[in-house]
Amino acid sequence: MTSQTPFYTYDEIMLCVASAQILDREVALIGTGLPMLAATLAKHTHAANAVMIYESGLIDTNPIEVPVSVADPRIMFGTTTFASLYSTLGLLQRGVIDVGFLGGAEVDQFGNMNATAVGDYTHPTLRLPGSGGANDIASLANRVIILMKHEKRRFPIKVSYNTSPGFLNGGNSRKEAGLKGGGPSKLISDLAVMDFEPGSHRMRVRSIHPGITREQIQDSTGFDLLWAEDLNVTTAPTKIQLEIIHQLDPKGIFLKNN
Amino acid sequence: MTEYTLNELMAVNVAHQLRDNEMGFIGVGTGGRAFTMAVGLPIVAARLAQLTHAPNFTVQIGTIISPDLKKIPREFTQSTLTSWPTAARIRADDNLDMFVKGKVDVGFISGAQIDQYGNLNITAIGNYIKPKVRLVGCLALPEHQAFAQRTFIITDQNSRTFIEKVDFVTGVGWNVNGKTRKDLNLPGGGPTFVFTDLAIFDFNAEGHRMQVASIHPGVTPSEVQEKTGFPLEFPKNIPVTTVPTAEEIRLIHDEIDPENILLKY
Amino acid sequence: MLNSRILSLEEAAASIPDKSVITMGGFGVFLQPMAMVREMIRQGKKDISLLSVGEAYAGDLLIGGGCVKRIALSSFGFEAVTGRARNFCKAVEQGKVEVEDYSHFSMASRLMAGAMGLPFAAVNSLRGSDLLEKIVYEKKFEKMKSPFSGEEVILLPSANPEIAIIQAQRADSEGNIQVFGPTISIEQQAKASKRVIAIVEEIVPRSTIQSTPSATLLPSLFVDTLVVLPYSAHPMSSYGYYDYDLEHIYTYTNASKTPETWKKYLDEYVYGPSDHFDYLKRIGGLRKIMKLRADPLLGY
Amino acid sequence: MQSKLVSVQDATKTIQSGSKLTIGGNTIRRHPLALVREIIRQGIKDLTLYVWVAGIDVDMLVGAGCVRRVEAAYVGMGPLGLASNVRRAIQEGRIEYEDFSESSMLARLRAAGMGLPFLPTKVLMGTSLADHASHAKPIICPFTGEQLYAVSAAKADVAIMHGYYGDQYGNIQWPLLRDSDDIDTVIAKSADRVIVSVEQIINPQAVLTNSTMTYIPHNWVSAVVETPFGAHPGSCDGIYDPDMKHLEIYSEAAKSDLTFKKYLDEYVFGSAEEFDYLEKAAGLAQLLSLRVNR
Repeated sequence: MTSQTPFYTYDEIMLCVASAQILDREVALIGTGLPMLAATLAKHTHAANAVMIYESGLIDTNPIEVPVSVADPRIMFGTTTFASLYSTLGLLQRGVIDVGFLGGAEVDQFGNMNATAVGDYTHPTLRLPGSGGANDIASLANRVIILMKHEKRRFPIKVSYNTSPGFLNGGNSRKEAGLKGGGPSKLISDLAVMDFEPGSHRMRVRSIHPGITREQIQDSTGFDLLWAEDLNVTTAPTKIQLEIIHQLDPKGIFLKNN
Repeated sequence: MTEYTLNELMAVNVAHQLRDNEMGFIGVGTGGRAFTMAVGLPIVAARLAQLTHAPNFTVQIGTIISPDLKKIPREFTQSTLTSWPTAARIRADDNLDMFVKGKVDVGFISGAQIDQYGNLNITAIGNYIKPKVRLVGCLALPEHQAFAQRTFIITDQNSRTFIEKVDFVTGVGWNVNGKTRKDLNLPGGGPTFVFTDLAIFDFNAEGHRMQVASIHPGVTPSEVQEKTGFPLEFPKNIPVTTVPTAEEIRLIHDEIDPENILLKY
Repeated sequence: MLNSRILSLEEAAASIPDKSVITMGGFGVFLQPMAMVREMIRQGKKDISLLSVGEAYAGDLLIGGGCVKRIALSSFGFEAVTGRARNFCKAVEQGKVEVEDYSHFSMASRLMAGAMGLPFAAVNSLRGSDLLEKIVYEKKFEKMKSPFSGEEVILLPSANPEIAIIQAQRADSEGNIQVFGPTISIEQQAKASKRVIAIVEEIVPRSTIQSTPSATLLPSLFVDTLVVLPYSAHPMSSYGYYDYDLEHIYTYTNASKTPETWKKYLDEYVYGPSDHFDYLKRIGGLRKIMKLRADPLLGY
Repeated sequence: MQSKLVSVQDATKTIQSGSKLTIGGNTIRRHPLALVREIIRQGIKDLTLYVWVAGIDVDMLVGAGCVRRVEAAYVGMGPLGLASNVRRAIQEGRIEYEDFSESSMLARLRAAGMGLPFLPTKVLMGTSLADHASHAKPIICPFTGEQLYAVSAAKADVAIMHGYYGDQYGNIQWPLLRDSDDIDTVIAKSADRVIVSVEQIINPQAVLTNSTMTYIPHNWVSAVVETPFGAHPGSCDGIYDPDMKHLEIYSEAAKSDLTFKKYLDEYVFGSAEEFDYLEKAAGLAQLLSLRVNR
């Protein structure tokens, strides 16, 4: 008997892949946006014992509804420790954060991200929110997971403002700059899952979401992508994952195209 | 001579009658003079007894058991009663069960009418069905007088309240229509004392009729009889009510009611 | 009791001079001093410098009210709600305000150093990023090798704002401030600042504070002015008291799309109301306030 | 569990004229006054009320002409003194009234809750209450031979009460700090149907892990209604104090039929729903000032 493939959107596959990046018993620092839903999903599925941390000062969160902000009271209920921003982000510098999540407006071929301004810094064409904890996570987390909508303008060859350092100019440059954390390990988009090739640290496609072509991915990217030799198809969301997502976000705050 | 108020005189004399290890039940009362007589004065008496001869006297106010009497609420409102530090708050139905079982030693009560046998009326003046003045009802006055080991009646005295026969027996004293408490199978000890602004009364051993126990300093026997609607029995040598000692007044002023909340009216 | 005193919202706002360097409490949709910001706009404050961590909504409103000249910040965004904080973004894009960017941790470290009375903070963030490269208005950092281990660290100047405006849940009348939920940067902001204005939902008896001392974030010795005003963080949340008002936040963010709609917003919700309760009436009154009340078990 | 959350209107619609009703709360505390006001608006008449220590709830229903008969241990306004509408109605012979003491009325409600026709009591012996009460009869204990009174079960068709918090299924919870001068659990058990208004509907998932605070379980309840400040102008223990300002207005109005009719026209009939009443009777600033400091 074959079970029917459940219907899902590309946002949902992105979310499920992101969720799978948090392993049980890991310590994860969760940024705002989609990662909040991914983390909550992980908590409700494979990573019940993972410790989720939010920069507003929340340690070990266990929400029953999805938050819209890293200081949403929805994540305060069920949290084991209330702390300060200084102390939660201080955990990064202490080296205890296994995985951090980032999103942004732009990401370049070496995984540097821009969340500050597009164009000239003092008179930008588009001003963005600014670093927040992004620079701290990018600099100091052991592993960084990036979530991005895959569009050409969001994937330039070089970001116009480097808010969150990835592998800087590639090669050894991240290490030479004295950055402590491991840098970006995965980039999950709505088209594919990418990593950064050891050595050159250029962005490399590892798996393609079901139904997406190589051409679509390259066309949506502003630089030449590397392709893994063992390139495969991304695992589709399970029925249980989708059910939980819809329970957590019944109003579609994150998954607006549902 | 120690200076004292009439309220203080009454409170001190109530206190003298409280015994160690007893439990006294005080209602939650209303406002003004009624509050002083039903709530304030009994609290002062109980606390004074605790500070002098009866350290283990237990106070229950409504469903609140053993509140911290060092922290008297400035006003007795809903929220101050709710947040008053106390050992226990029991359910109202549990509270009545304990009443009926006879666990209340001293009940502090009052009434709109009182007769020579200590029957009290707080229900209706005149004809019951179409009364001249309808009052509040019964509350737990019947329970007080049926089940408490002793009841202390505290009230102001005049010939309208002290009458030959009450219009409606809300709480039973010693005798109703010729039937004694025993005839009526009432387990409690009945009214023991009546404390008024003029005198203190108890009930004689034979007929259980109200008699003068002592008269407050400066009050004459004829004044007491004038303000009573039935003939009173006076002892041969009428005792004068015991006046407060300097220490008792100090305790009331400094320890028990420093902000004059309990005996204000 | 040191300098604590209870003032009205109007009096407290009047004590903030033009050109002040201020920092405001709150983060995301939580505990931002919104009523105070509305009053500051009504009083026409000018040339305020903001030293900000995450008080995006309060900051965006103050900028939209034309009170701000300069912003040192780590993030001004509306997260999953609507993304960009439009008044802030437009002001920067149009060059109407001066801006200086930090990361959260580096800004919180500057305040922490300020709170501890130290001249600088040392951090390991920022390296390799444009946060160290694109600097316009102030000297932001120095690199230094540790005299002990030889390891290189980034040094940042400590921050000591003139006034901290703190939103909290409750206090006693002496100004012992209790916060429920994460403490975000309130403690560092208050202790680093020269003067602290705190706005709370209610005054509770001192005995209540004494029975829950671990919730006291700021002892009264740090609090100069206390304002008591229910629902004063609206449309933001006050954990344990009320939820954020998503409906009004959308009204706000939609209004901030054009100068015309924004002017209307200010007229209706900032300049129009005769007082805070009139404001609450305009955002939906009793019905809305009852809807926003926190579930006593969930706290929101 | 099935949701029992309905509107005030739908909840009260189920109460027939001529019903026997019992009401929770005490004097001016935690009576379901939002439900009472809606009963008045809907013109429900001829009610028989079985109540314990009642107050403004009964006074308002009597003043609005909804009541034929009252059996009670007390009807009064606490610190504000007498319940004037009830007093006038009794003195003018407009309602039937039967007095009980606190424990004998409790016994009557308990008997109803236990499915018994009566319970024995010692309390009425010798009182005038016993002479006038059609629901109290002398009996002899078949075991000891002692004299007792039997009081009949006060079995109501509907109980209405105001709870603190409740979920949509009708699990009604206490707050952390409460007073306890009521017999709401007894009242809930005594009637065929139970309608509970609550200050606030709370999250059922959180109730599951806070179950010791549930004092009326969902299976006793037929309808639950959210009425913020639903006990106004009375109080709700630990959540808000009585609104003395409005209670004075009420007490003044209750002093004559004419002024009370004006009161009802203004505040009850003049308010299409409870939020309108609250705006008119108090307003947001006054209501928020009544909240009890936690």
